[in-house]
Amino acid sequence: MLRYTLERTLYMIITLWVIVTLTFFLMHMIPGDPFTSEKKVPEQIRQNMLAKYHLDKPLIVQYGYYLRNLLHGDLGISLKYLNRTVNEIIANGFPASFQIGMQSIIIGVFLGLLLGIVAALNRNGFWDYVSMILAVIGRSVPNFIIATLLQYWLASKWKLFPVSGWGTFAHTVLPSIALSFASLAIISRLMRASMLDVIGQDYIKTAKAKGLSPFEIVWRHMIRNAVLPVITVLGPLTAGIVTGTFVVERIYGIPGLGKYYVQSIYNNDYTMILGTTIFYSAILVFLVFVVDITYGLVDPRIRLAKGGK
Amino acid sequence: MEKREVLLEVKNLEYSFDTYAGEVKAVRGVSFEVYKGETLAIVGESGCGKSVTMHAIMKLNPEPPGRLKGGKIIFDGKDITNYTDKQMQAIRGPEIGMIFQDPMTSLNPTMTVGRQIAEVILKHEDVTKAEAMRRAKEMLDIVGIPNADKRIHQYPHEFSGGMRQRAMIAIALALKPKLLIADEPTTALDVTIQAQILDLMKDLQKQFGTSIIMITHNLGVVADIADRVVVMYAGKIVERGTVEEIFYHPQHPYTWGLLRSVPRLDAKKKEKLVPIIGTPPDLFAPPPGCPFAARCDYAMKICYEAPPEVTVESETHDVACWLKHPYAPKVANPVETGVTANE
Amino acid sequence: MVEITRDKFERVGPNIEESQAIVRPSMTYWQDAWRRLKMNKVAMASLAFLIFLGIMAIIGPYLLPYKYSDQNLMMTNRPPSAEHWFGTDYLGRDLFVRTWMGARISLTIGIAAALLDGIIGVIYGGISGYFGGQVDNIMMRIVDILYGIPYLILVILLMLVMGPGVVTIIVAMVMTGWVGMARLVRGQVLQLKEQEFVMAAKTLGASPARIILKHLIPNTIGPIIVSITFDVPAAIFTEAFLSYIGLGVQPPLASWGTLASDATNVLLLYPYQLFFPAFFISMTMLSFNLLGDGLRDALDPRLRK
Amino acid sequence: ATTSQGQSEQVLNLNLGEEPPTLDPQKATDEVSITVLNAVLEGLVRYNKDGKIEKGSGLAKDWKISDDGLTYTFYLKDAKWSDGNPITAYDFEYAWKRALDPKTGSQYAYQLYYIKGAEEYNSGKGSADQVGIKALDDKTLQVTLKAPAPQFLGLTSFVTYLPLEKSVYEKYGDKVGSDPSTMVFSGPFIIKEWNHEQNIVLEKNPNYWDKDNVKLDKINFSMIKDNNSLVQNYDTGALDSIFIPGDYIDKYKDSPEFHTYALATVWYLQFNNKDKIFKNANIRKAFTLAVNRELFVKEVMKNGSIPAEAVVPPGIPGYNGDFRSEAGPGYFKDNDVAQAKEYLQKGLQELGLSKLPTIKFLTGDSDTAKKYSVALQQMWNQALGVQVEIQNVAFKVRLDMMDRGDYQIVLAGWGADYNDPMTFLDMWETNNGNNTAFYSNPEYDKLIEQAKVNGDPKSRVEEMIQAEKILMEDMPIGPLWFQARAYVVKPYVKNLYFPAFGPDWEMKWTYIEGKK
Amino acid sequence: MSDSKVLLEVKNLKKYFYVKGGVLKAVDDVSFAIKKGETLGLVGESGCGKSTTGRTIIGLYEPTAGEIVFDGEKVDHLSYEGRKKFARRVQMIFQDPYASLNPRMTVGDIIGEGIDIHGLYTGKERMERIYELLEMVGLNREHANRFPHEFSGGQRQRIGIARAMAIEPEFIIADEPISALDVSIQAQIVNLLMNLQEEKGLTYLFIAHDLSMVRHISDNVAVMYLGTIVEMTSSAELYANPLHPYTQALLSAVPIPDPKVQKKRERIILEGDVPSPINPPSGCKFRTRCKYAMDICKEQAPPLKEVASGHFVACHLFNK
Ligand SMILES: Nc1ncnc2c1ncn2[C@@H]1O[C@H](COP(=O)(O)OP(=O)(O)OP(=O)(O)O)[C@@H](O)[C@H]1O
Ligand SMILES: Nc1ncnc2c1ncn2[C@@H]1O[C@H](COP(=O)(O)OP(=O)(O)OP(=O)(O)O)[C@@H](O)[C@H]1O
Ligand SMILES: [Mg+2]
Ligand SMILES: [Mg+2]
Ligand code: NI
Repeated sequence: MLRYTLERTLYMIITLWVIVTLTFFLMHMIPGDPFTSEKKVPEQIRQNMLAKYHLDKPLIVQYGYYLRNLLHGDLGISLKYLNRTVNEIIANGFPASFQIGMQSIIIGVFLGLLLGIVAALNRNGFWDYVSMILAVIGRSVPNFIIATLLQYWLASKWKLFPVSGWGTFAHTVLPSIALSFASLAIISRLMRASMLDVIGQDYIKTAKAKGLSPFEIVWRHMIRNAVLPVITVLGPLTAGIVTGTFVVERIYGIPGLGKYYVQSIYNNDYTMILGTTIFYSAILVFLVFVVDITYGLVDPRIRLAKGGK
Repeated sequence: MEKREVLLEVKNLEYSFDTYAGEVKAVRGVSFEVYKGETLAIVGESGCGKSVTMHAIMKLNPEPPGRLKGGKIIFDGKDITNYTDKQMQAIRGPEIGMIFQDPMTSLNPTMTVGRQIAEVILKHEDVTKAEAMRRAKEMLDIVGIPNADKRIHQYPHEFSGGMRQRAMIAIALALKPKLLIADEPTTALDVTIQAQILDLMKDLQKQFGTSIIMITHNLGVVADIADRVVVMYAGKIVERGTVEEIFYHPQHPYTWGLLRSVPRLDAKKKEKLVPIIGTPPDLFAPPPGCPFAARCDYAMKICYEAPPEVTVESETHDVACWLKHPYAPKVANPVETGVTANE
Repeated sequence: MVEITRDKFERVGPNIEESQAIVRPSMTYWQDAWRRLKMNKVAMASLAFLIFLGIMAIIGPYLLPYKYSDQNLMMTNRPPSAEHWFGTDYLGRDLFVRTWMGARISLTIGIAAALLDGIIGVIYGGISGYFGGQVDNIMMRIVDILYGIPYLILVILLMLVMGPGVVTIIVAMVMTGWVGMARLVRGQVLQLKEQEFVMAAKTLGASPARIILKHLIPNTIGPIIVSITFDVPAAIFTEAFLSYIGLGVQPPLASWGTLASDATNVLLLYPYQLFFPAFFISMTMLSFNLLGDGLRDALDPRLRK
Repeated sequence: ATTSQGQSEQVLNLNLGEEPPTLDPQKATDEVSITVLNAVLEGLVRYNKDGKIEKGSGLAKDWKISDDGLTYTFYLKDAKWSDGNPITAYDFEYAWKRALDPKTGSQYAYQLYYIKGAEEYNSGKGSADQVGIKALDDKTLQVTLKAPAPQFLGLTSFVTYLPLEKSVYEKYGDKVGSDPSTMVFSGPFIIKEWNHEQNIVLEKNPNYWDKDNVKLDKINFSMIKDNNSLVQNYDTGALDSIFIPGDYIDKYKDSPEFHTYALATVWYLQFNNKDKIFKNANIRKAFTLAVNRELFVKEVMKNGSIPAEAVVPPGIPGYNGDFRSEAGPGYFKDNDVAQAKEYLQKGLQELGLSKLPTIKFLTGDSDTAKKYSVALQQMWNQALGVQVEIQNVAFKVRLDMMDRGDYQIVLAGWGADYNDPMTFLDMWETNNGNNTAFYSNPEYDKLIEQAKVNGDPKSRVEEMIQAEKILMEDMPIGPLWFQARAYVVKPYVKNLYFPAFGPDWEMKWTYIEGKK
Repeated sequence: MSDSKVLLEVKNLKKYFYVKGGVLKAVDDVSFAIKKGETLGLVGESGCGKSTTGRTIIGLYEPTAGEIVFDGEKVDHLSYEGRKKFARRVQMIFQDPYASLNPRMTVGDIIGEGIDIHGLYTGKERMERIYELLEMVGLNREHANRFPHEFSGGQRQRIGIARAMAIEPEFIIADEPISALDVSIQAQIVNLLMNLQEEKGLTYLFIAHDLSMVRHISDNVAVMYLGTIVEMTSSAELYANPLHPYTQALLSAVPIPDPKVQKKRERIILEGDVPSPINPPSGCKFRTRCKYAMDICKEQAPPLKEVASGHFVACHLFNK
């Protein structure tokens, strides 16, 4: 187990390093620098600013500086939010993104599994189509539309929730729902497919031959086996969501991380670009790792294979 | 042979599947009975409807596309033909246990073996969890798995194939059902393991007095374990009788063919195998006459036109073949029976 | 009832022909799949709707006497009427014409991106899966890394190199879109290459190229097609997102994505402007998804009967 | 909400739109930061309700300007920082020199280049001591300019000129302005809370010298970016005033809460004067004249912007009043299609072309930029029959393309840095960094240089009028409109001012009355 | 026949798989020879390395060690070209009649694939050849345009045989070609294989776990246990006089289709299962299930020794 963890960690670090390196050089290919603005400043001032943030050095030297700081866990100073460090900004934005993300994942997983199970059990029946249509609508309406509509009806019209903002639980409800649609759709479709797979398995026949009721069969024998493929997608899905989504955060005015993934690139906020990239990738590889471990917990066959006898 | 108590009676069972191309008549009028404490073997080529028949008894066929078209199933005096799924739940397990062909896939990979055994006990008997686990352990002991107290906490993948099949038997017999249906329980296993499992089944039958329906392709297995044999072909029974009758006085050309196409390990010399030519008919469009006619060396015109009637050979032995008709030419049994081959 | 006479008991022997005959009608894989697809009403309805969309994308823009770019600043933001069936937008452009123009662009983008994803993904995944081992390991790490690099940087750089436009958007979509397909094909190939028919081809002396092309890929075609049908709506969706952040098609061209994102800006005022693009995006995605589901069932060999 | 006495709570809710990048006055460059800083810091002067400067309106109770217009001496009030310490001239000297210190990396340091020795120090060629800023004592600050600059007085209210307490600078260094705890306040309000990306809460500053005139107890700034959110927040009463997002003007334009005001900003077509087609003045004129500004501002913009046929917006002071009225309303006729066609013919002849190739029109990627560009595209197409291709690109990409001259026409705007026509004119000098039209006319350059050093207000304005006229004859840029902004404000909000440049709002005198 | 020349010789063949948890010695030092026109049966329990042996010989796996000599030429580690040439002489028939035919190809194309790869015939000739092959295995020409899923198991296995025969090999490795089939069909296939052998003088390596069929078709039989051969001799000798305790147990476990005989038989029941090939027992690998196990069995692996003329056995009991 330890060996396995170490090996995985090494892989993760190498992957992250390559991502950082490529991103570093790619982002410098985008025209402009953090300080270009509509109104030109005298060349000398630009030089002063570039020098202050070490942007006047050759790229390779900047890259060296960056890696050195990175090794010390320092992601540098944002070049747009001039006196805030990237670490601070991420630490500040992540909790909101995380809360919304987790809530939406919980909704998505819960409802998604439910819909998937119901659909599979009623294959080609009424509930199958209901769940499919719900799921597909959830996935097919772009989330800027979903989020806006939810806001309009539930907040503006019926005044059930605040229109936007942050602070109380009520503020988190609409964004969580808006975000959950996509995961709900994916999970319910996957769950349906894998339930159908499991339904055909011999051990379900065995369970039936034991005289178990349909409910007992579903609950004890199908769900656990069917949930495996769902777990695999949960890693990337969660990573994508807890690190925030730009659209929903923007519409609901949530102080999350999402906007930085988009804006830092428009602003040529180099440190921020790299910071968010590293953060996102790290969460992603970490979650994939967690998912692998969870997978083992759910599926004993894998647990043993990896532990080594 | 003295009259024994009938445990299961299947009368004229007809079962079909509705597929795109039309109706697949998987079982076309099958009747047999199982006596208390005996072992009935059902043999026949793949696809001839053995499993469908058994699944129809247990109501395990997917419906739709499956559909019971006719016939009666009487188990232990009760007519269970039209039992609902709910009613069947009380039959499955405590009354009839079932073992499937592939022990690798018949156990739930994510549940410990112990729990899978205990589950059936918990479902049907009012016992505590701990008691059920204790009984599960006991069952593993009975089916001859060493270290049962450790093994009940393991998962199926930690068991070898033979052990899994033992675990399956433990599940099927946990409630000491009156009938055990074994659908090719040893086909997926090695001969050495097969021998272990067959011995085990014989042992347990003695111990519990369970009746067994044994489905198999392997005539050796039939010879080893069966009291009576039913030979099926294309959804119908072509011959049935005691094991001696079938092996030493087979009457149907299909049974002859089966017996002639297996080599015998104990034969002194290599005999020439006589295969049955061709393949069984597609049950999607079964021929109007005897389904075996097209592959039968002795086929007569009538065989292609009308289904043969059942001829009773003895109290225990009957056969469905036109050769038994008084008009038919007499044909000698071409099978050298085992005893003679051995000499 | 057949009459039983003595002469019927003449021995005629077996009928080899009949005992070998195959009674079921011969059907190729595709015929069978098509047959099963036809039985799936939902999938067929979806297909019909998609065909309708395709036709409308071609003729729709000519049904009203306006060009998609024609402005009428005196007629802005009008609700649907006999003159303008779907109403007009903030520049007085006819939304009916623009919606079908948008269908053209969105469907082009969706289908082209999905096909390209398919081609690249199949080749990449096929190679990675077939050769396995280190090759596979490295190729899959490359995929991970591609995933990690911020998508927007790639898009912006691409726009820079290629200039904004439909082609650029398609390329931008394909840039990371093929990864899913590659993973899928790789997984399938990893499974398939252990199958005995692949071994049989190897023992016949078949080259890797032959094995990949004749044996592996044809056997993944089902999942590939299904995945492509799911990729089309995904691409339309991504285009909508790119439109939302301002990287969509260049005005005055319209895609459903730009129409929807323009309309969300005035949602509270002119909700009907959002209705049409959102409706068509959703219906298209729904149709493609339902069709994909139907195809998956139809193409799944395990479900064959 | 109301207090128990039935009086309205003095709370104002406004939307900043985004997080201020920094509240370090010497580093802030953007409108959001400037708006917040203007509310919490006081400069030597503060524009009053009607946009005028008067003695005592800021921290300087009086000042003297030497006859040559080069030396300014400011006398400070007895005012206090929010921490209770007195505000001294040394704080100003420190802050201004800090802006010029190359190590600070202040982007707007050039706003202090009017001061003698400032540019040299900032570019590392001089030293801090040679800069013409000197605190004579606690309350007296003397500034020496390198040339007369009538706008200088106004500039002292500009963000880069706003000081914090010297000890705060010394304590927090680069962290100044990252958090309320790293700041002290001298303005009407103090920052109570700053929740990044979420909101900023201001409260009345009890140590403010003019606190009696400040009525508001609290200002909540939210940071909503989404248009629909914004509108709904206003409708539900969560915000007291918003700038109307372009598309929603129809929703409010008949409401009594609807207002517009002019910004000191001009929008124009900028032609690439080095381009092989747009080097031709007649072509440039054709494109300029072919636009129907009247229709455009009325039907596309709808926010009260006015058609521009000149460069300097109205409201910018001239010699004796408004520069615009002194120079005349415009230099050409709006929507003069016939004339435009003539110009086009002439231009084509001069270029030896029979027909214009497809023209590339560069704009930003915002929704409004797209909307405007499409409308213009259509007008050109209809009036001149030319094919125009729009290129919407990301902000920095557009700037880069403009710098490199990789464009033909670009839609651009320019807002005043200070209250003087010069802010709109000197950018078109030959080597000005902002002259990305690559326009060059020695005559124009000469007039601008003269005006810059001209101590005589009257002839100075004349020189500038002359320059604007030349500009409009050459037409390197084609003016389109003078920007206005539309907003809605709840009727219970009183005395909320919307300055033409600088901060979004002036809130010092605002109060709430009659809110239920 | 017995004096004909050796066609295939396998010397000290090893094939190890490097898997999670250690080295899996699937084939561990196996040697045997097959003379031209003869059949060697290879039997053993599931997982003992029979398929791996066959696949290594034909080049699907690289051998870890050892030599494979075919008709006097070394054929392990062949180049791609060499393998292609080798493929013309050696073919394989697979166990699973469902998995071994590409479901997307017509039967004609499946059979014709070898012809295409080696460019033997084209156009009309190719089709003629395919029809000929179909008829040879007892199918008819109409079947050429059908797809594998339309056939029954036995028919498919015949298609597999036709595919192998298409390039006229001299040597065929049959990897459990009948275990997935019905008894009645098994005999069809075995008879077909034997007829082909007679007609074309083929040589077989016949892998199976059905001892009665192996005996029926083989001249010699090798019994494998956990990657090694424990006994090898002519098939008559093996069944008449099995020496290795494992062989004895294996033979006694096969049920005989004769109720009187079978019900009287004394069976040697082997306890337990085959140990894991990753951590096989030391010394003699069979000792954990052997009732005659001695101390020496734990320490030393018994070599395969000739104890009587042409009868090889690897057991310490015969190692005096
Ligand atoms: N779910 C189903 N749908 C359609 N046809 C089915 C279904 N299940 C079984 N059949 C058909 O019923 C017939 C009998 O099948 P059955 O499984 O009973 O055969 P079997 O005798 O058990 O064969 P085997 O020895 O292969 O297990 C076959 O032709 C099969 O194709
Ligand atoms: N590609 C492989 N990678 C790892 N292990 C393998 C591989 N192929 C076979 N093995 C292992 O090698 C051992 C021998 O396998 P092999 O398939 O040769 O057995 P077999 O005798 O043919 O068994 P069966 O009768 O089940 O076909 C088994 O333990 C198997 O798990
Ligand atoms: Mg069966
Ligand atoms: Mg094998
Ligand atoms: Ni260090």
